[in-house]
Parts: sequence; structure tokens; C-alpha cells
Amino acid sequence: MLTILFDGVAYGMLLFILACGLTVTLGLMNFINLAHGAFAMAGGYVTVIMMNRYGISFYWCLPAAFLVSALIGLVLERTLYQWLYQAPHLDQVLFSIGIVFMAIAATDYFMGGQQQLINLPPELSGRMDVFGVGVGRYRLFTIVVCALLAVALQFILSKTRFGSRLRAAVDDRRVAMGLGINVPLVFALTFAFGSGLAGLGGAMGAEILGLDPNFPLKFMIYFLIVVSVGGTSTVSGPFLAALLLGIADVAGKYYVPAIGPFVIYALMIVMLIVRPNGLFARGGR
Amino acid sequence: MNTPVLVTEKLVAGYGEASVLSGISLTIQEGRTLALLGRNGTGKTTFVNTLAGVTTYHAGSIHLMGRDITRLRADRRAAAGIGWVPQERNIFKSLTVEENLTAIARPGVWNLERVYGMFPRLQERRKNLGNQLSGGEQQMLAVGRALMVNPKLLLLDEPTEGLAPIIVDELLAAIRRIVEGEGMSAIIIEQKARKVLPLTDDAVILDRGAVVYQGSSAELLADEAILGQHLGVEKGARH
Amino acid sequence: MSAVQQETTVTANPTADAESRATRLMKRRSRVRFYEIVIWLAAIAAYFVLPSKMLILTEIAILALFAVSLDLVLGFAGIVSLGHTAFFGFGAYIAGLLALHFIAEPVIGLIVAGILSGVLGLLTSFLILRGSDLTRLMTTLGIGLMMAELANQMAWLTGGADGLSGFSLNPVLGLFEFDLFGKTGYLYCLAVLFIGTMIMRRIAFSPFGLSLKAIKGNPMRAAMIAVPARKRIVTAYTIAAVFAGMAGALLAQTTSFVSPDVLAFHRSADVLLVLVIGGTGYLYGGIFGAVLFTLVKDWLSVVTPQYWMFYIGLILVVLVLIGRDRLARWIEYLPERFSKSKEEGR
Amino acid sequence: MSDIVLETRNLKRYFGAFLATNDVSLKVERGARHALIGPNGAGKTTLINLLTGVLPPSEGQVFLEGEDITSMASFRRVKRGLTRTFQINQLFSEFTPLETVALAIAEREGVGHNLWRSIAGYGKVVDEAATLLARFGLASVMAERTVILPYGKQRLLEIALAFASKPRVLLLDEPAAGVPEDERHEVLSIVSDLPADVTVLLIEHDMDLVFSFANRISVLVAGALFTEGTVAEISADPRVKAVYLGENA
Amino acid sequence: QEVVKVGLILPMTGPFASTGRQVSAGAKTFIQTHGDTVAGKKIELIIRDDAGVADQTRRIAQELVVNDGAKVLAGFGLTPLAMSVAPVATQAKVPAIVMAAGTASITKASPFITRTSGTLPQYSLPVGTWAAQNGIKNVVTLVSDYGPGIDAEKWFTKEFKAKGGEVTEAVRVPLQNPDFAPFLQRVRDAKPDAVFVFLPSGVGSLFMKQFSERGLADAGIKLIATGDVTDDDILNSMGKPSIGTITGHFYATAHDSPENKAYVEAFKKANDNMRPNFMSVGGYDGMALIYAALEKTKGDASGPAFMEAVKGLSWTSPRGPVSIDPETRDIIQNIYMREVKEVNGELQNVEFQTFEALKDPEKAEAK
Ligand SMILES: Nc1ncnc2c1ncn2[C@@H]1O[C@H](COP(=O)(O)OP(=O)(O)OP(=O)(O)O)[C@@H](O)[C@H]1O
Ligand SMILES: Nc1ncnc2c1ncn2[C@@H]1O[C@H](COP(=O)(O)OP(=O)(O)OP(=O)(O)O)[C@@H](O)[C@H]1O
Ligand SMILES: [Mg+2]
Ligand SMILES: [Mg+2]
Repeated sequence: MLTILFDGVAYGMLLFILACGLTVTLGLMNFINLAHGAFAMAGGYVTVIMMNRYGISFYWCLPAAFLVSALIGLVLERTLYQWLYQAPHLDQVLFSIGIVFMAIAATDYFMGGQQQLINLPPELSGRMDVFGVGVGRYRLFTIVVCALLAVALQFILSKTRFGSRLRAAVDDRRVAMGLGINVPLVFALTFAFGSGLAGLGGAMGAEILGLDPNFPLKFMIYFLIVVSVGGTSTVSGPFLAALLLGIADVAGKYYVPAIGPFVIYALMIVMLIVRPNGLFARGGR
Repeated sequence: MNTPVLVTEKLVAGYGEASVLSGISLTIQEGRTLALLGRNGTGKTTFVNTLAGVTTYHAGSIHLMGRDITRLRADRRAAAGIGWVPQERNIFKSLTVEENLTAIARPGVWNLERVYGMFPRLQERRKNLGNQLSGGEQQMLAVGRALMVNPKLLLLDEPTEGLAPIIVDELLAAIRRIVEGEGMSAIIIEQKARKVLPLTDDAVILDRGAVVYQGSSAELLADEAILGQHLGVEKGARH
Repeated sequence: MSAVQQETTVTANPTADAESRATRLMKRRSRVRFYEIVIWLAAIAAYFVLPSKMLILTEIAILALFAVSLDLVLGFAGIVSLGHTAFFGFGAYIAGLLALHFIAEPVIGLIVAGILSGVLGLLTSFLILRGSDLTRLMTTLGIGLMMAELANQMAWLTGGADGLSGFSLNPVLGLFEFDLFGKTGYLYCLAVLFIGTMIMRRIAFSPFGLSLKAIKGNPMRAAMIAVPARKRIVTAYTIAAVFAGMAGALLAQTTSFVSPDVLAFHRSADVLLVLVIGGTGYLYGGIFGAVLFTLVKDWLSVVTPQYWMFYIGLILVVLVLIGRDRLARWIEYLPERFSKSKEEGR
Repeated sequence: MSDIVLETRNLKRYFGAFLATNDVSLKVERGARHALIGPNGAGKTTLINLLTGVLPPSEGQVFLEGEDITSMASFRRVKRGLTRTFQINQLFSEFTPLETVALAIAEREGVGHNLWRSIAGYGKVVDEAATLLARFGLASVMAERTVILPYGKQRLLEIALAFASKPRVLLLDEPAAGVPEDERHEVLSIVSDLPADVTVLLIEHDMDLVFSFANRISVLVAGALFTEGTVAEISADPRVKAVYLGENA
Repeated sequence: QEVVKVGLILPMTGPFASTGRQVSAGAKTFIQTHGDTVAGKKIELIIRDDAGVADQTRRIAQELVVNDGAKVLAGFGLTPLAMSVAPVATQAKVPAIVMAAGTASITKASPFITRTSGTLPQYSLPVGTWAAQNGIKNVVTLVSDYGPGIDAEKWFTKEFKAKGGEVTEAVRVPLQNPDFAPFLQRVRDAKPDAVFVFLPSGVGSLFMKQFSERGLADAGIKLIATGDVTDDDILNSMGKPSIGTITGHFYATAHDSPENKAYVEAFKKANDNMRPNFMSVGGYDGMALIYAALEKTKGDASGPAFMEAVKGLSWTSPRGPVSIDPETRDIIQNIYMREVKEVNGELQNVEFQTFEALKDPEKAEAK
């Protein structure tokens, strides 16, 4: 029982860590960036290459994954994304899907199509007993990292001036500029940050979700579920959403396997009907 | 005498290919307020927005405090000292009143306290989101926001629109005081000629994107003919 | 001497010529455009010129109908859906099952599939009445995915992952046999596509169509001019479902096979791409998109079977960067076209 | 004749803890030219939103011609003849003025649901739209996209649109905002020319207009009804001067 | 010189791309090693991608036959893809050789379909036999929730029960399933002697990791599976956890025979050291079948003649002796029990027991 709960939480955290980058690009910058998964994949492959080719420690891979993806994000933002902030959402969908396709094919070309597997350092693999509850070490690790991330994010976005400048820029780019906010800079940084988070997510997810060129498409749906249920205007929203979905999914599959696959979707739909604008929608009409 | 705050020469600008302004040249001295008048669609907003740097520039030049800002990006212009109150207010809807003010604040004499002092109403609503404000409150916020930039030149596009009469007069008077007190300048677009003219120093009338009258507000106020011709304000339009 | 007076006094009889002008403008909105004629002629010509390409043409026709139906929801009512394939797939299975167990007459199957899909659309329409773009995107997506899982689970009915096979169809209207070259198939699909498009075209220029765009443009104002938004959206969604279902039926009938991936997510995504590529809000976008997308994709996957995705991606990116609408401009030399949707979810 | 067209009973609206409409019981007579004034943030727009169903009230009811419409959908109220304009323009930016107005008229005529007949086929609708546009000086721009119209013209369209649905009760939220001085009176005169049995409730901060237009004025302060009376009474009332008008009005 | 075109339709992109890559590589290897002419005919491969979407497969098949004049169709990564082509094969009288898809029923869909991979019943059943014979009393089955998975579950259970074993629980995992935690937990709670697993190869490897992470092995639960789970293609990167896994399948890269050595040799050379897995052999033998059949018909590639020739064909494949069942047109082959071991630094499926010349049990049972 408790084990299931724990697994649920861990799975939820995994979802969150994958999605939190998206809560930044989609949630805060209001850019429908379906290519999110591609950045995550980049992070994943960075890890795989560093560990399997050069045997570098997993702990170093995480920051590396963040930085590399962030860098890629920055470059793409400066060269491509920046032209599309005002574009209709559908253009953004089209564009980012295009990026996904290219990423998939390119990865297949350079890395091959097969599953990439990484082998964790011993202290992270296996499980230990905490008060009789079997706890996977790595899952515990994920939970901790996520919790920290969530707090940090929440703080940056709601408490700092950068957060409000960003939201201002999103609300009305033209006037934000006219009132002296360096919108291009703000966006570039934010986007890079979001991509970095995605990369981190990919690096951490690879262990459990596996990694192959189709990663961006395979998991796109999960990112979106989390963000949409959580709502796009806060970080705590997606965080809770991820928790909720994770637990529900695991529990559902454990107790009622027959309808297992439906649980997460059904839950999502219900949530979206009850709270169409996410768990904590910020602002009225 | 010292350099004028704003000088535009043969300024041509508009939206995309279409140019709305056909060569506007005018000068504003420090400490003076200028009333910008004209019928609908004559280009008042376009002119102001062009100064703020959010339209498409075609030709001519803009100097702020002697510095050429013609090709400066909008956000740099704000830094250079332009404070803008857009006609449609454009409050940042997902920011609270207070965030609206702080997000764009620049160091200077204007700070939260002072703005709240000017518009107590805003202080009462400081936790409200931008899109949860009344029309008038938004208007106040828009003006307050522009002041938080601590600009040298204030651009006010119909700032009294939707404000209660009791505040309108106060506001215009206040702006004049500020401008004179702090060596700023201001451009005020206003529909009600008779309301602004008494409270401004100079006046300009636009028609089809060109200046058709330029002079002191006092003279214009006295000149029924011109008022009638360009603004259709009959004698004693106000009861 | 004010603007208002000018309008009412200067010209001889202002209201009269205003009226005549208005009538002209309105007529122009709905008149048949040049490119419409071109595309249909081309479609028919293709039958004679490209006998070897029937199958891909059939596929295009089906995809086009699917996309056009989505345009009614997306381009007009402004509702983004990633679950449109729910109806496509549903229609396909209905048609398949009909042919397998009851009647193998295509047209009847087509109509039944259409109607039942419509019912499904009606039942699920309440899901898309609230919330933001993203919300709708996800609820519809959810429906689609659940349908897919359902099809997989109900193996006794749908054949599960192995798909529904072993049925073949009678000649269309008892006259035209489905041949290996797919000639009949193509004409059949083309006919359905044509009729479908014409119907939706009428809808587009009707007050109903206009009111849909109004709801999309500004719901609050729409309500204030007495537009019953929910009712309109439900209707539009249902109609779209009908045609999506028919498209699905066509697929099932021309391939005499139905597999769960008629419900797969990638179909919803593809049709959305197709529509957006072609341009939303004027129906023919779906058709242009389908032609472009399918041909390019097919060509590329022949040239480089393993890496064609890369080039598709590249094309999409470039397409967006130089601007879809700028590309679609070539159609726009005819004035007064229905405003093409610019502000999805802005 | 005192038959009440529009009535609110103890209407309340909270935004969180903030009470924006405080126990408002307002009666508007048929054919009245009724003005609603008050300081910024007094709750005027909120009241209109409650009347038109844009917002649900927290407490109290709204009656239209004796019928309780408190929980009726907006579009139904419009069909019942209750229409408004918005303080901040609410238009269809991609439509032309012609399309906009034509649609409104079609809906009024109850043909909006027709999916089969082209809108051009409704000659009456189109003609009426054209006439209306001409009346508001919009004939010349009837084919422009609304977004690129100058603000003033958009404002006129906003009002024309309300007229299109032939309201029996018309709520105007600062109609003159952004309309240049000389055109304000024309606009209001068009409004005054409405048949005598059409009721108008006007929100406006331009006292020239209010005083020249209204025959009855209610003053709203901090969400509650402050006072009510004739133009003479209100314009003379020192308390109103103090909270709203200021001295030189 | 006349050309016989072979249309090879495979998922080269999408989730099943690896299948496509292996099969096509296998087929190419055969042509490299055996030359491209047989019975005076030149064999030309046309490889097309169907991205694993059934109606694409069908369309491409039809086009290959109608436009490119392909005489033989082959490939078919998944059951539905093969199924969708059956009508074409029948209508056009074109042989269709299934090189990967594994559901038993496929060959029944058309008299022109034959198979060179294997069927799930065929290699699930022996696993049951072995389990029963090796002191495993009760088992939990865990399979992907779709056609093949259910086949595997059915035939393992059938056999295992018949031989006196007991299946305490049957767990089915959705195809789209990121995390195995809940299912593994069920298995753990059921405390069986062993868990029988079928999952598509890529997924299998993830399962493997989580299996060990959850310490099921330590809890004394043996892992027995079909060979898909320890797919040679990625086995090596699965690492220690996979060691000791018992699987049943028709091919292992490590299979010990001169034919296989040669094959692996050639294959690795052609595909920068990629390991050939069971899919590749399906492709390889598919070509072998075509060559043999054409030899027999003196190069007559017309459907009926070809299919006649196919029936009863037998040859030695890298996987060992194989033949085509004259009645069912399905493959008859050995099934090997293997254990994952470390062989000079590489993880391999090492065979330790052979069930010889097995037919597809489902069809065998049918009559
Ligand atoms: N976004 C835009 N794109 C294209 N043209 C525009 C745009 N905004 C305004 N215009 C055009 O520019 C001209 C001037 O508009 P502007 O808003 O500057 O007039 P204005 O004097 O401010 O009118 P008002 O008194 O109503 O505010 C108008 O003819 C209008 O059609
Ligand atoms: N959605 C909301 N959430 C919270 N507070 C709101 C909301 N909408 C309005 N308010 C508050 O309710 C009060 C009344 O607003 P309202 O728009 O009715 O004022 P008003 O009388 O129209 O003022 P004005 O004359 O400036 O338009 C304002 O103080 C505003 O801040
Ligand atoms: Mg203006
Ligand atoms: Mg108001």
C-alpha cells in the first residue's frame, strides 16, 4: 500500500520533472512548444553519451544535460523561436512539430534507433527499506530533486521582479517594450531556462522511461497532460497535477488493472471539466 | 537656453507599408506641456506611438534631450526617458496593480508611495489583477505606470478618458505641476479641447497626419475660428 | 459640421448607395472563387492523367475530407481539437463492422457511419464548451486516446490490435466494382469529398457560419448580439463529426481493413498539420494541405525511407518562418474573402 | 406613467472579500433616459455586467419587465430586448463593420441558426445593416477590417452594434469615451432619437452629455446607491459635488 | 536479363523503426552473400517505409504491385500491417512473405501469405514446457495488452497448466506505458516462483531494469520470457540485471553453427557492428525462401506457381533447420531455451535446450 503510494509519488515527480520545463515555455511564455520533448531528449542523450562513452559520473551528467539543452535552447530561440512569439498558436504548433520531426530523424541518424540504457551508480540503484516500506533509491532521488526544483521555480517566478517582467512581456509585448522592458532578452533567458529544465528532465527520465529517437513524440502527451491539468499560470499547479496524476495512474493500474490505461485520461478530462483553467488559475475572466 | 526635450523633424511613420504621419516637425521645451488635438483618425495616437517606438518608422528624425533616438528600440527609448500612456491603457492583465507598477519601475523621484499618493484608489486595489480593474482605475494605473519610469517626456494618450470629473481637473493640474516642478515635458492628447487648453502651454492640431496649427494654448483657446474649423467645437459647446 | 453629419448630408442619397454597396460586398463574399473551379477540374483530370496514382489520390481525398471537417470546428468555431480522429476512427469501425456483419453496400455504410459519428460528436461536444485552447486540445485528445484504448480492449468486436479484416464491399450503388487499381475508389471518395465540401461551403457563408466566426472572435460580444454560443458550437462540432466519420468510413471501405491506428494520436496531429498548412477558415485549406502534405511525404519516404521525417520537419519550419498566410496569398488576389483566422487563442 | 421596465432587488456582488455592488435596489421606468454616475470604481460597470448576465450576482435578483431574469443566459436577455455597449470596445477584430452589424441583425431576426442560405440572400438584413452603418457615419469603412479602424470609429461601431439588435432597454457604458467632442452630441442625439418607449440607462463621466441627455440620474458610490433625482437636483446636490462632480461642473 | 522485383514494406520510422532496420539489413545481407541473381533472374529489392500504419502498408503494397510491378511482397513489421495486405495478395495473386509479424492467424488471411519469422504460440509454448519441467510450480504472467501479448499469455498458460503448473495471476500492461511500478508490485505481492513475460523488445529492456530495481530477483522470483525481452540488438546494454534471464526463442546471435557464424560475420560488417537479432533472420530467411522457390520454379515468379514451390521447402538457416509447412504455409523450426550469460565481455543469449521442429501450435490444434 505505502509502496504503491510512494511509487505513485515518484512517478508523479518524474512527470513533473519532464513537464516543468514546459510550464515555463508554454505556461509562462505562452508558446505552444511541442518540441519540448526534443530538448528533453537532448539532455537524455548528453547523459547517455557522457556515461556510456566516457564513463563520466551520473551526477556530473545532470548539470551538463541542463547546460547543453539550455544552450541549444538559447541558440534556437535567437535564430528561430523569437520570430514566432506573436504568431498564432497554430503556427507555433506547426513549427515546433517540425522541430520535433527533425530532432527525431537527426537522432536516429547519429545515435541509431535502438533503446539507450544507462547504468546508474550503485548508491542510486536497487531499493532500501524505510520502516518496512520498500523504496527505490533512484525514485527517492527523483522526488528530492523535483521538490527542490519546484520550490526554486515557484520562488523565481512569483517573488522576483524578473517573473513579473516576464509575465508583462507575455501579456502585451508591444507595450512592455514601450515601457522599457527588454523583451527579447527576457524571453531568450526564459526560453533557455525552460529548455535547460527539459534537458534535466530528460536526463533523469532516461533511467525509467528509456530513451530512443521517438522520445519527443512518445511522451509529448504526458507533458501536455500535466501542464494542462496543472494550469499554465503557476508552477505549483503542474506540480500538484503531476503528483495527483502519478498517484492515480499507479494506484489505478495496481488495483484495477482492467481499466488501468483509462485512469490517467479519464482523470485528466474530469479535472479539465471541473477546473478548465487549471488547478490554480491566476486571474479572472 | 537649454536644449529642448523633444525635437522631431519631418517625421514620417505608420503601420507596415502605410504611412499615417506625413512629415511632422515640432519642438518641446523643458517644463512645458503640449496639447495634441485633432479629429478621429488624424494620427495623434500614431504620432505618440511613434515617439514611443512601437510603429513602423519611415523617415525623419527624433531627438530626445539632444540625443538622436530615431532608430532606438522601444525599450531603450523608455530608458532614455520616455514615459508612455497608451490610448487603450494596455494594463498587464496577469499582473497585480502593484506588479504593474514595479515591473517597469526605474530609479528616480517617482516610486510606489508617490504614485499611490497621487491615486489613493490604486492603493486600495493594489492586490487586484490588471484585468480586474474598473475602466477609470486602469486609466489611473496607466498614468501611474508611466510615471514609475521616471521619464523626461510624458506621452499621455487621452489620459482623462473615463475618469470622474472631479479627478480629471486634478489630474491635468497635477501633470502640469509635475512637469514644471521636475523639469519634465508632456504631450497630452485630449478630445475635449476646452478642457486641456487652459491647462497646457502649447497646442498642436493634426489633420490627416500633418500639423495644421501650432501655437500657444491660450491663443488657440481664444481663436473660435480655428477651433471650429479643425475640431468642430462650436462656441459654448460646454453648457 | 461633423463626421456623422457629413455622412448623412453630403451625398445625394447615402443610405441607398450604402445599401447597394453592402449587397454587392455580401454577394462577393460567397461567390465561387477561381481556385475552386481549378481544384475540382484538376481532381477530375487526375483520374485520366494519372491512372497509376489512384491510390495516393484516394488517400488525399479522404484526408482532405477529414481536414475540411476539422476546419469547420477549428477555422470557424475556433476550437482546437487533437481528438478529431475519434470520429474518423469511429466511422471507420462502424463502416467495417457493417460490411462485415450486415450490409456490404458502401453508400449505406457511409451514411450510417456518418450519422453514428455525428451522434458521438453530439455526445462529446459538451467537453469542448469550456476552457482555453489548451484545455480543449487536451480533452479532445483524451477522448481520442480512450477510444483507441477501447478499440484495443474490445478485441471481440474490433479484432483488437490485429485489426478488423476479412470483409469486402459490394460495388458502389451496385454499379461500380472496387478494383485493384483503385479507380472506383478514387471517384467514390472524390464524389463524397465534393459533396461534403459543397455542403460545408454553404454552411460557411450562411449566418450560422458567420456566427461561428463571431463566437471565435469575441465570445462576450457574441453573446451580447444574441448568439447562442453553446448551441452553435455543439451543432458545428456535430456536423464536423459526421464528415470526419464519413472520411473514416471511406478509408475502411477503400482498404477493406480497419486497424486501431485509425484512432491513433498521430492521425489527429497529421490532420491538424494538414489543415494549418493549407490555412484555416476557408475550407479549401484542408484540401490544399492534404494534397501538399501527402505528395511531399510520399515522395520523401520513397527517396529516403528512414529519414524523410527530417525533411518534412524542415519544410514545416521553413513554411512557418516565411509565413503560411504569405504563401496562401496567391489565392487572395480575390478581394473580400472571409477573414482568415489569425488570432487562434490569442 | 410609472411602469418599471428594469428593476434590481438588493443586488450584491462580491469579488473575493471586496463588495463591488452593495445591496443595490434600482428601478428604471419605461422610456426613461436614466443616467448612472459615480466615482471610478463605484461599481457602475459591474452593475451593468450583473444586469446583462456577464457576471452572476452574489445575492439579489434582476427583473426585466416583471420577469425574474437573474439566472438567465446573456443571449436570452438580449433576445428579450436588453442590450448594452461595453466601456472597453468588444468587437470582432477580423470582421468588417458590415459583417458585424449584419450578423447582429440576422440574430435579432432569428435567422442566425440558418446553415443553408447565404447571408447575402437576406436582402432585408443587409439593407438594414447598411442603413444603420450610414447613420453612424460608418458607411465609408463598412468593408475595412475592424482592427485597423481608428479608435473613434470603432467606438461608433460599438454603439451601432447595440442598436442593431433593436433593444427595448439599452445600457450604455461610457459610449462617448474616445469620441471627439464635436461628435459626442451627435452620438447621444442618435440615442435620444430612439422611440420614446425604448429605455436607456447611461453611464458617462462627461457631465455635459449627462445633463443634456438624462431626465433622471442615480449616483453610485462605493457600490451602493448614494442618491437619485432629476438633473436639477443632482447637479445642485453639494454631496454629489463633493464625491464626484468637483466644483467647476 | 529479367528482373524480379521484391517489394519490402517495413516500418523504417516511428516506434517500430528498429524492426524495419533489422529486417531490411538481414535481407540485404542475404543478397550480398548470395549474389542478386537466381535462376537467371535478377532480384531487385524495393524498400518502402509504412511507419507502422496499416493503411499505408496496404497502399504501398498495392502501388508496388500495380505501378512498380513487384512480383513478391515481403516485410510486415506488425500483425495489422500484414493483415491489411492480405486482400491485396489474394486479389493480385502476389506472394506475401511475413518476415517479422508474429500473430498465428496471419497466414490464414490469404493463401498467398507465408512466413519466415515465427509465431508467438510457437515460442511461448516451449517456455511453458520448460518451466513445468524445471521445478517451477506457480507463475504470474505479464504481457503487453495487445494481440501478440495475449497469444503469448494464452499458449504459455495452456502448456504450463497442462504440465501441472499453476498460473496465479495474469497481468496485462498497456502498450503506452512509461512505468512498470504498479505491475511489478502486483507480481511481487503474488510471490510466484517465476514471472513469464512477453513485451516488445525496446520496452522489454526497460522492464528488465525495473525488474531488478524492485529486487524481485532477490525476492526469489525467476524471470522467464520470450526472446523478445532479451533482444540481442540491445541485450548488451542491459547490463548485469539481465544475467540469468531464461527465454525461449527461435534465434540467438550466439547460436552455434557455421551458417550463423558466417551470417553474423557478414551482418556486422555491413552494419557497423550492429548485432543481428531474430528479426534480421526473418528478413534473411525471407530472401532465402524467395531464392529457393525461384530455383524450384525455374524463375517463374507468378503467384500460384511460387506458392506451390514454397510449400514444403526446407533449408538450413542461421537459426538451424527450418521448413515451410505445406498445409499452413507457416514456418516449422526449432525453439531454443536460452539463458543470458556473459561471454567474453559481452552479454549473450546462450542456448541450453532445443525443442525440435515445432509447428505453430494454434493451427496444429485447429485441425
Ligand atoms: N494597427 C493599425 N494598422 C493599420 N492602420 C492603422 C492602425 N491603427 C491605426 N491605423 C490608421 O492610422 C490612422 C490614424 O490612427 P490614430 O489612431 O493615430 O488616429 P487618432 O488621431 O489617434 O484617432 P482617435 O482620436 O480615434 O484616437 C487611422 O486612419 C487608422 O485607420
Ligand atoms: N473581476 C474582478 N475582481 C476583483 N475586483 C473587481 C473585478 N472587477 C471589478 N472589480 C472591482 O470592482 C470595483 C467596481 O468596478 P467597476 O468596473 O464596476 O467600476 P466602475 O463604476 O465602472 O468604474 P469606472 O467609472 O472607472 O468604469 C472596482 O474597484 C474594481 O477594482
Ligand atoms: Mg488615438
Ligand atoms: Mg466602468
